[in-house]
Amino acid sequence: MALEYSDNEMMAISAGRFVKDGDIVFAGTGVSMLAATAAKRIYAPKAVIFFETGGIDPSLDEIPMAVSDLRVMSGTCLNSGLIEAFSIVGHRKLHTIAFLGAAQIDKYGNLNTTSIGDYHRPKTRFSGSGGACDVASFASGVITFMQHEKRRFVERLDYLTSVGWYKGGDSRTRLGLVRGGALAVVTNLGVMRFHDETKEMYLDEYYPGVSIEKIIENTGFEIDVSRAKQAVPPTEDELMTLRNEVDPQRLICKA
Amino acid sequence: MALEYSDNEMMAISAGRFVKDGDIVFAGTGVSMLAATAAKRIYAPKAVIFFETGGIDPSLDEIPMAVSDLRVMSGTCLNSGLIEAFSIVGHRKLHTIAFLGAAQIDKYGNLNTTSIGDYHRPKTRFSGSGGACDVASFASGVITFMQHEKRRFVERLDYLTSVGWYKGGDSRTRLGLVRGGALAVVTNLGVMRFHDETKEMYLDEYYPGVSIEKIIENTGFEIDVSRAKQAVPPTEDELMTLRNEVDPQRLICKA
Amino acid sequence: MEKLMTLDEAVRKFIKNGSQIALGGFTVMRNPMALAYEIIRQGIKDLHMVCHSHGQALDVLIGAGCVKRLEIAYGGAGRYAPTCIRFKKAIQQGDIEFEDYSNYQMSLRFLAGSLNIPFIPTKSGLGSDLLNYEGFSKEIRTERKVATKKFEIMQNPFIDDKDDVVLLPALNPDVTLIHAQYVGEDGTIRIKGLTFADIEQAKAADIVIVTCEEIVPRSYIRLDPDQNSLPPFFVDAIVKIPYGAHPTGCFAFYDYDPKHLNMYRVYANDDKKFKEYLDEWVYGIKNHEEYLNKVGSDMLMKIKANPVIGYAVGLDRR
Amino acid sequence: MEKLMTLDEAVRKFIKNGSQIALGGFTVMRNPMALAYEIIRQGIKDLHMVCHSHGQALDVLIGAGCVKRLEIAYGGAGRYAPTCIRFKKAIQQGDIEFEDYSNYQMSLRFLAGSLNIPFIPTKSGLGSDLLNYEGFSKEIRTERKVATKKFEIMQNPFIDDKDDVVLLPALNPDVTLIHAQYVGEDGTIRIKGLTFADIEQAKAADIVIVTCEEIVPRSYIRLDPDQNSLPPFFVDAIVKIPYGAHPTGCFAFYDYDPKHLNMYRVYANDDKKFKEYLDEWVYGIKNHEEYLNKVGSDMLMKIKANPVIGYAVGLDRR
Repeated sequence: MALEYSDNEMMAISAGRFVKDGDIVFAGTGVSMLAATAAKRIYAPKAVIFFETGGIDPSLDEIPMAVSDLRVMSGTCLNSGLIEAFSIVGHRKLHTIAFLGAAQIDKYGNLNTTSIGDYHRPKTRFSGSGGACDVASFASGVITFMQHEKRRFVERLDYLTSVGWYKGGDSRTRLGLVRGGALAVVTNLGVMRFHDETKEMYLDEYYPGVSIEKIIENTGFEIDVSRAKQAVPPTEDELMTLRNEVDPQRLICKA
Repeated sequence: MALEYSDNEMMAISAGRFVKDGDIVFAGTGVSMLAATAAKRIYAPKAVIFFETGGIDPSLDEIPMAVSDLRVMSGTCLNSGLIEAFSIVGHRKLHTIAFLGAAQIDKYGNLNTTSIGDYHRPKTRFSGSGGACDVASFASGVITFMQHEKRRFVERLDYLTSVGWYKGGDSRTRLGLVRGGALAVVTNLGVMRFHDETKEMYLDEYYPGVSIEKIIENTGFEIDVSRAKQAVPPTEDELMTLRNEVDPQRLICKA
Repeated sequence: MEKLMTLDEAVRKFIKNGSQIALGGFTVMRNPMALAYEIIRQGIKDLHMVCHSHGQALDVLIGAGCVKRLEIAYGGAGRYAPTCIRFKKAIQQGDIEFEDYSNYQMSLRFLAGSLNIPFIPTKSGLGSDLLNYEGFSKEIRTERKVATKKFEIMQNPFIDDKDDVVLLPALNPDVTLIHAQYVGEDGTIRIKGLTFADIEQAKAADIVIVTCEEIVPRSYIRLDPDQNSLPPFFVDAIVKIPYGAHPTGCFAFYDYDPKHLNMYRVYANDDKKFKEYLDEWVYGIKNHEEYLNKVGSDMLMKIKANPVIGYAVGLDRR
Repeated sequence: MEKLMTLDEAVRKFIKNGSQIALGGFTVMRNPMALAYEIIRQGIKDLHMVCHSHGQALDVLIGAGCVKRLEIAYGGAGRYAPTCIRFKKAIQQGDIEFEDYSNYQMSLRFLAGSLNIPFIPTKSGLGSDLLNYEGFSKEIRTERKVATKKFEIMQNPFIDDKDDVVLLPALNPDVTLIHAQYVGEDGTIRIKGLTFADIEQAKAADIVIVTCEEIVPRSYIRLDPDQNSLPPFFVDAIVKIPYGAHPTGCFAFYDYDPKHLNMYRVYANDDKKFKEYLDEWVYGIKNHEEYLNKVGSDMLMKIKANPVIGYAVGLDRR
């Protein structure tokens, strides 16, 4: 009988499966940290996890609660700083995968982490870009974690903090961003990807127990579901690694 | 009875006397190394000697033979690199004095360390700018060491590697170089300085045993000697410090 | 060491109403907290903060009403406050003037300031609203230490094809505040663990104030100068104040204090309770010994870092 | 460690006729000499060298006819050759294409390359002939890896008054050659003493080859990662070759070899003798053990650095 698992666990494992051996993985806080660590421990042992703060390949015996956590500086191959970290994200000889979170996303995978409402006097203010805009500009691919809600999957962002496929088609390249773009969106309901040509979001996988209709209802724009398939649930091995090795204190797994 | 001393010793001491306590002193190779170290040991104990290679405030128990010598990295407060070093030279909160050498100099203290003859197919090629052009652009003041010869003190440089007072007057500032300029020229015959307004070179001091006429003869442009006075010869204390502490192996003092 | 002074002296001497301030550290790490508290106690107003990703120190300063103007990439304290609470309220209420940049953009602006160049190019932000919205008004842009433009887009002059490049204006703050692990008796600074943008911020500033955990002999700090972070001549004031970054962490010395950060979140969420927090933890504190007593030896032991591993192994961080 | 290979393999795999090469080290320090000798032995031609201040490795490569094109700030070997001799001859005889920059300019160009930005501004060089003469012809400027312009002067867009700024094109060499003291078994690089522009040069390059004195356990190199210089993923080939920088120095391992540098000067000054030098010290050398035997244990002991002080105390350096 399959084990029970939390949303965060399903999301971490769905995202982790995108990481290839040898990838350089840029991790943020929360689920993103879980996913990056899980990826390295389960699928891609030669992947290197690093943080915008400058910590490269830490031992991660305990899960960090912030990208500046002391745990991102322990057992690393190098402790540097922000400028070093961002120049790694964009380095042409590295294949870099970035995990980001956002408050809003549009159908081209553009992200808002700045504010809702008028920019100068917002209804809700968020943390701001941090390194998200930079990473979205430079990484080989971005995987975004979202709570799947209509108010978050929107036709038009209140503020475009981080560029995904911009206005679709080749508009991202025409901006002068030579590589990268939105690779996938991993939510509490499923996994979305982007059409090769139009760069529009489509449903790739829905989680066991989630209906396609529920995803359509919770998406604020029209989404192609014609290619949707059910996701493979986390295996016992994956879950055990996640719980025993990645987040033994269950700080993030639980949610 | 006064001690005998070499040209290099007289030059090192003449130049060293310009350094004030707290100055940050940029030293090159040769006499410049001798002068900087002498200045710190004799006149300005709180001066900090540093090198374009990034070595800051080394112990200098032995005199370096190159700015990349291992001796510029030993006992320092910081070992960094070229970019760090050049950003120190130009830092607005620091008073930086630079010692340079050159193959040619003009009456405005502009320097040539690149070549003689046609630039593309020179009669004589020298080492090139190295950090000289940068230091001349950024330091609070430059002191240049020269062999005093007519072919070196020229009306027109074959190549202007490092800007002194440029074309005189306020032409240096108008280039966009906000501070600095040529402070003095120290040769084997005497010490030259620059007129406050016109920025033309004048003879400030001639060494004991050197005639003003000899200096005029060996200068390839007209030089104002109306304010010239005889230099104070090195004291026994100065010479002893130079020989026993600065250059105990007599690697540079001797010449 | 003539630059050694008390917290009170350092702040009084170098920070004025209206000063432009950069903070060392990052979200919950090595924030110059003791300096932030002293700024609040001295009633300094109208600060212009220039920040990449900041958390605790920035939020307390904003909450205490010291900040008028803010350039920032990120206001958050990790999982303890994904968006800093007083920062969020201040912007939503229109209490402060603010301008958004990204982390790399802000770091590059400090780098440009440290290199003494007027601007620096990047491709980061092309297509984003960071380059569509200006937070500062035209009036603000005429003021001291405010860039005349948020950015400039230009064509790369080294290639013929269309190639847009963003130029970012350099930052040269009046004062940079850093908390470091070690200062040598010669004034040399050594930061352990990640340095974030501390080095660039320090070199870009007119004045640098460093608080530290320990002052160590010259012979120690100069034995391996490859490890050092800043030469003495960039530093204007040094204050020894152990646990000067609490409740944020300090690598190899102490972890962040989860209990305090959780408590802070609760207090910061309520205007009245936030005043109580300031009274209790800032205004009511006579000296640093009293502050550490309030934290309690029990918690100081819990957050004490394993000096080899660098953090407090097994600390309850919920 | 899969990147570990022999000198022969590393050069054969990554360096081609016409490659653009950056050298680590500076004049007489940490020159990648073993790599330079191997390049000569493999008969590689038409190299495009991009250098700040270089000495021994550059001069040998030029003398052996491997270099077609050179961008450089300084060619010298301290007091042993204030101007590098084969470099001087090659320029005076019109044997190589060359372009002059300053040290800061070249370092900034590598920095720009490492930051992945197309150019970087500076004020250095305003008024100098570095900005009046171009060494490269228009034809050369159309070639691969050559900047389309030596520089561009623009008005600072952030102020209204006239304010000229020099834009320098980024450098991204095909290969950067570094000699380091330590490489961890995980591939992490640690350089001791000054790093010059090695880090920027490595990060700017497509390929990085590192020779090293010692390979050390992962547990050692990761105990204090603040001291490390480059993460493994920037490095493509690692070769263990003790004394791989001889006759230049390597901080904390060995001093420069004054006898060899003086001997080199004499040989380099005479075309025929220089051929003898190459035959004896490069072409005729079967392996590195033979090279070290030629240097002699007597000299190896003399130049051995005091590991605490970093250099060979009292070495006769005349």
